[in-house]
Amino acid sequence: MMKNKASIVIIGGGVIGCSAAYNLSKRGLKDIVLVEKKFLASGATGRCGAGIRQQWGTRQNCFLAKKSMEIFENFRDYVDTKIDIELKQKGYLLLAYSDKEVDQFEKNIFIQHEYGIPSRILEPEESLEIVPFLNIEKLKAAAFCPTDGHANPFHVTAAYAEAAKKNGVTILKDTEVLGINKSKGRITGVETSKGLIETEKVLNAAGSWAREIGKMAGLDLPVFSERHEILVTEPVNSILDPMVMSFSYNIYCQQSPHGSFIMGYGPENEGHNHRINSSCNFLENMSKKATWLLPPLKKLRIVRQWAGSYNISPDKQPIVCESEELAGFYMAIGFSGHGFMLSPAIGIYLTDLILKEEPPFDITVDLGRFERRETISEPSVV
Amino acid sequence: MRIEKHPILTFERGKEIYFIFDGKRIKAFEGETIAAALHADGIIKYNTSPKLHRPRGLFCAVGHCSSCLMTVNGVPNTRICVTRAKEGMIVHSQNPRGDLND
Amino acid sequence: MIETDILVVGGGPAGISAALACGRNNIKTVLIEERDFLGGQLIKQTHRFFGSKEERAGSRGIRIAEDLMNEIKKNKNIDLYLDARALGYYEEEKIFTVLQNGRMLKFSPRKLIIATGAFEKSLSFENNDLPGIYGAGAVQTLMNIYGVKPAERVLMIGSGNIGLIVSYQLIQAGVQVVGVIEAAPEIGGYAVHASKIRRLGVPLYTSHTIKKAIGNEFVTGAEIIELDRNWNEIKGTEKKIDCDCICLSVGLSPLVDILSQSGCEMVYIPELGGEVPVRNENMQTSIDNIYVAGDLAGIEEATAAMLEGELAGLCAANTFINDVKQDERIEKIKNNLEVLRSGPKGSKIRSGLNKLIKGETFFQGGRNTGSEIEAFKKTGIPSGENLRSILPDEKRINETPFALIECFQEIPCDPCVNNCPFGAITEGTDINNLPKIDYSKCTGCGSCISRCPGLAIFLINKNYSENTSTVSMPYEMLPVPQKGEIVDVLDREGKKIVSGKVVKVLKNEKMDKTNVISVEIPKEFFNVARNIRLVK
Amino acid sequence: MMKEDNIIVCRCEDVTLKDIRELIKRGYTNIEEIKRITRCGMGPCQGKNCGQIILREISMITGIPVEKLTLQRYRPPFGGIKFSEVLGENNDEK
Repeated sequence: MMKNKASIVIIGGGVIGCSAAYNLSKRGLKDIVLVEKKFLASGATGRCGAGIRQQWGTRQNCFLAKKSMEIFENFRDYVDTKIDIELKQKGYLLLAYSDKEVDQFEKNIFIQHEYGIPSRILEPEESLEIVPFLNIEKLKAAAFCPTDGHANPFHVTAAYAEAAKKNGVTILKDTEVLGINKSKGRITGVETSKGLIETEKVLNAAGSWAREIGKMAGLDLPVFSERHEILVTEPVNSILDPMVMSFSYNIYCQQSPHGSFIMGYGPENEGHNHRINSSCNFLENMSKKATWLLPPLKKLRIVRQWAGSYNISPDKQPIVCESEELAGFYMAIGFSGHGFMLSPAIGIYLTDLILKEEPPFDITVDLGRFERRETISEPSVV
Repeated sequence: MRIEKHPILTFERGKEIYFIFDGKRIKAFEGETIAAALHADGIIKYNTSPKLHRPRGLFCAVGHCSSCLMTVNGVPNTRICVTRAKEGMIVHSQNPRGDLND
Repeated sequence: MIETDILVVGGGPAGISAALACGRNNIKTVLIEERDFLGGQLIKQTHRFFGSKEERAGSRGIRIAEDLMNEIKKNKNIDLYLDARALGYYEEEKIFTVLQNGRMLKFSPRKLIIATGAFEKSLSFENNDLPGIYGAGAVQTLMNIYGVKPAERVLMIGSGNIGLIVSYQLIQAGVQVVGVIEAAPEIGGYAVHASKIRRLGVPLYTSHTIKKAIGNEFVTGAEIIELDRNWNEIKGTEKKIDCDCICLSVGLSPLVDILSQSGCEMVYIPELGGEVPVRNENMQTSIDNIYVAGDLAGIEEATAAMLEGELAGLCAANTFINDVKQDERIEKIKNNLEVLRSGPKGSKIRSGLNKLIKGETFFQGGRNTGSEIEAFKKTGIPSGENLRSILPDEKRINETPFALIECFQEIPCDPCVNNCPFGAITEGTDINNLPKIDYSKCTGCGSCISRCPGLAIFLINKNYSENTSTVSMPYEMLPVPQKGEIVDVLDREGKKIVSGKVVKVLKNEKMDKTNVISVEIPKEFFNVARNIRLVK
Repeated sequence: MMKEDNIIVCRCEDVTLKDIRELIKRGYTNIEEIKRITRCGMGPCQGKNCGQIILREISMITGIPVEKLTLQRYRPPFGGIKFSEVLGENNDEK
């Protein structure tokens, strides 16, 4: 049965939408409807590299990441689920190739320690204790946080969604949003491919399609979509514990608990569009990068490559707020590739925002920051 | 279990060679796949499956499924149904996944 | 980067035909094949082909493969890459990647013809992953390519043409086939193929399915169960069969990985085997520069694959050449394909193609299966009524030797017509018609026996002596009996009826290993004796 | 009753018929969802063995005809390729 009335319509069945749905329902909000064009985690969530990192360079990100990791660590109790999210905490090893980068890592670690993130600087030789086959040529130093890690994005999303359903949330899959109805400056409903849902509140958690959803409400949201490619190898018995990552060499690579290596890098000159096809160029470049950094991988077979779409904001930091132009229009967009790892904390923050309660934490994630020129400058992103 | 005489076909077998499977010396003819040689020797259980530990053997024989993956000369996850046997090859069944040793 | 006009992926019958069509027209063509030999499934096909003379009916698949391979190798326009596996097509960059000899090759083709064939469907039953459970293709690979017996006692699941043919091949390889299981109430493949294995004593269980494989480390047996009309298991009909191999032959699915990945529009059509690319009558997909041919465009026989391959090749090449002759040839191929698919056994493919090309959800035209006879379809053994319908009159029977064609199912096939030196066999204008013998012209020469792909023709000499007749029959087993040898004579179910003496063994090169054995038996058995077994 | 946990749908990832049926009953009725949760189709065969069986199961439980369901998208590189092979460094066992 189509539900035709809702207290809020959440647009997008990715990890952000599902986390919001779960948190809102947990706090007692009734008649929540989540609409998803395809199926849960079919967009960026299901295509991401699945890493969870706490080693950030801004207080805000350190806080959100630490908070999120705490939730991931206690996910079964927190979300009341039987689903195993396959959390693996074997650390992130961040590689520095210049003195400037080393300086930055040291500054970052200072901030990270304020939040109880157990990161530390390693000499190149020390990093061999963590990854014995790492190529340390040109390496100046590394930063390591042993509690960073990996979780399964499909399982996390499914756990949120199933718990939300148990709390009474209606999840409509294969349902496309066609328009957002307004009257006298207020939202009145959401037109979907399965009919109209009357509501006064909308949460735009549409990921790659956030800008298009904004347009339906007459808003010009400053986000765009960009293809990021990724590949995965055949599984082998575990040899690589941490996520190995370099900002300047532009690569990330991790072995999942299942045994396969997942890796990618930030693209250049991609343009703003919704392309998610794979390229031969990526396959070749990735192979060069990965085997230079981790030489034993040469013998390993790549079994699949795919791409996802980052939703990128001007400062590559999330936009989580209510629109100032249109009351009742909430957004959790522009995660710029970090939505999965931040989803637990963002779900909580959104809940307070939507329930009009005091924000649970003091962060600058509103849309107004760009006009106020208070953009967040996070130094540590791929 | 090699077919010596066939009413329609003639089998032109290559040179007799030997490889090692899990410590056992196996006869093969040049041009034969590892799987065919193991079969001729009566070895039909290849592996134990990674999660449920079920016995597995040959299945598709055309390199499409994952039933026959073995470590061949140190390279894990090699499909022995399409990999030709070579003199002196070292073949190992995998448990649970292959090892990527340097 | 390797530039080429046409890149053909897959060196089976469809791909080879496509490459030849292009190469013959002086178009630069690359043919890539995953194995180190060409021919695809033809390589495993030791039986003779059905179809018409033009498509080389009556020849064994392996011989057709040899000829095609030679032509490919001689054609200077065709660059052949063996041991070359397709990795993917990057549409945006127009790069096709291939793995050969441990290197990734990059091709930049103007047109692609994908002819990757099919893969075998699997089946859900208990312990369906035990060692000893093999796809029919695997069994064929082991025994026909490497000459290795897959097992000693095989239970075949599925009675489509592949299941029946592989059962026959297993017996040729010296393996016992303990039964053929078919879930449907009737045989899936050509009845003549079923008759062949029935004569060899193989039990056929229609309306049965496999419930489980028995064994701890490998297969030691199987439990089968009967199905009712609604395909539900009938409790209490479980039956254990001892075997050391369960061979799955439950159908093929188009191997569409490259097409799916490239972004070709796909559609699921059960009659064609599953997901197939949307295409037009010229084999062109929704991506303009990608053409398809063969099993991946819908599961069919090798003859159709060869025709489709040539069609795809010519249509893709038509963008480089503008020769009216090619248009004529294209029309001719389309017509040949239509004829091939027009019989009762082609109804499935016709229905599938109508859905695919015309978007029709039902199909009209073509003949129905009304002329087939029930018992025969269930058992593979002709009924009394079947046999009466083909026997000449009493007078003719007693005059001179005569041929008897035990062919009761309309399939596209005509070698018997083309191999009768006296023009005694006709089938009218439609290749699907049943052959008819004009007994006033039949001299009993027996030329037709070894050319029938169904091994369904026998020669009867009723009055060989006062008390005996001879029956001459095709024989493709080892060892071949000697003249004068006493053998067991078997009926159409493979049961011994009497002992008989071999009076003639005919074998020559033209017969390509289908020997004709004449055996002397008491007169009463002239219409019963249909096989022999050597006495050990 | 069939022992569904003894029926292997996906050899690559050891997924049983029981696993698949439970997921479909929990509302995961798209083959892409089932792929992501169970890894069916993520193994070396990319769903060649399991795909049609899963479609049939979805169809049986949901009543949606198989023709209306879609199979998962295949992804390159098919059959796998070693990094060294992509790079053209032939240091193979061959």
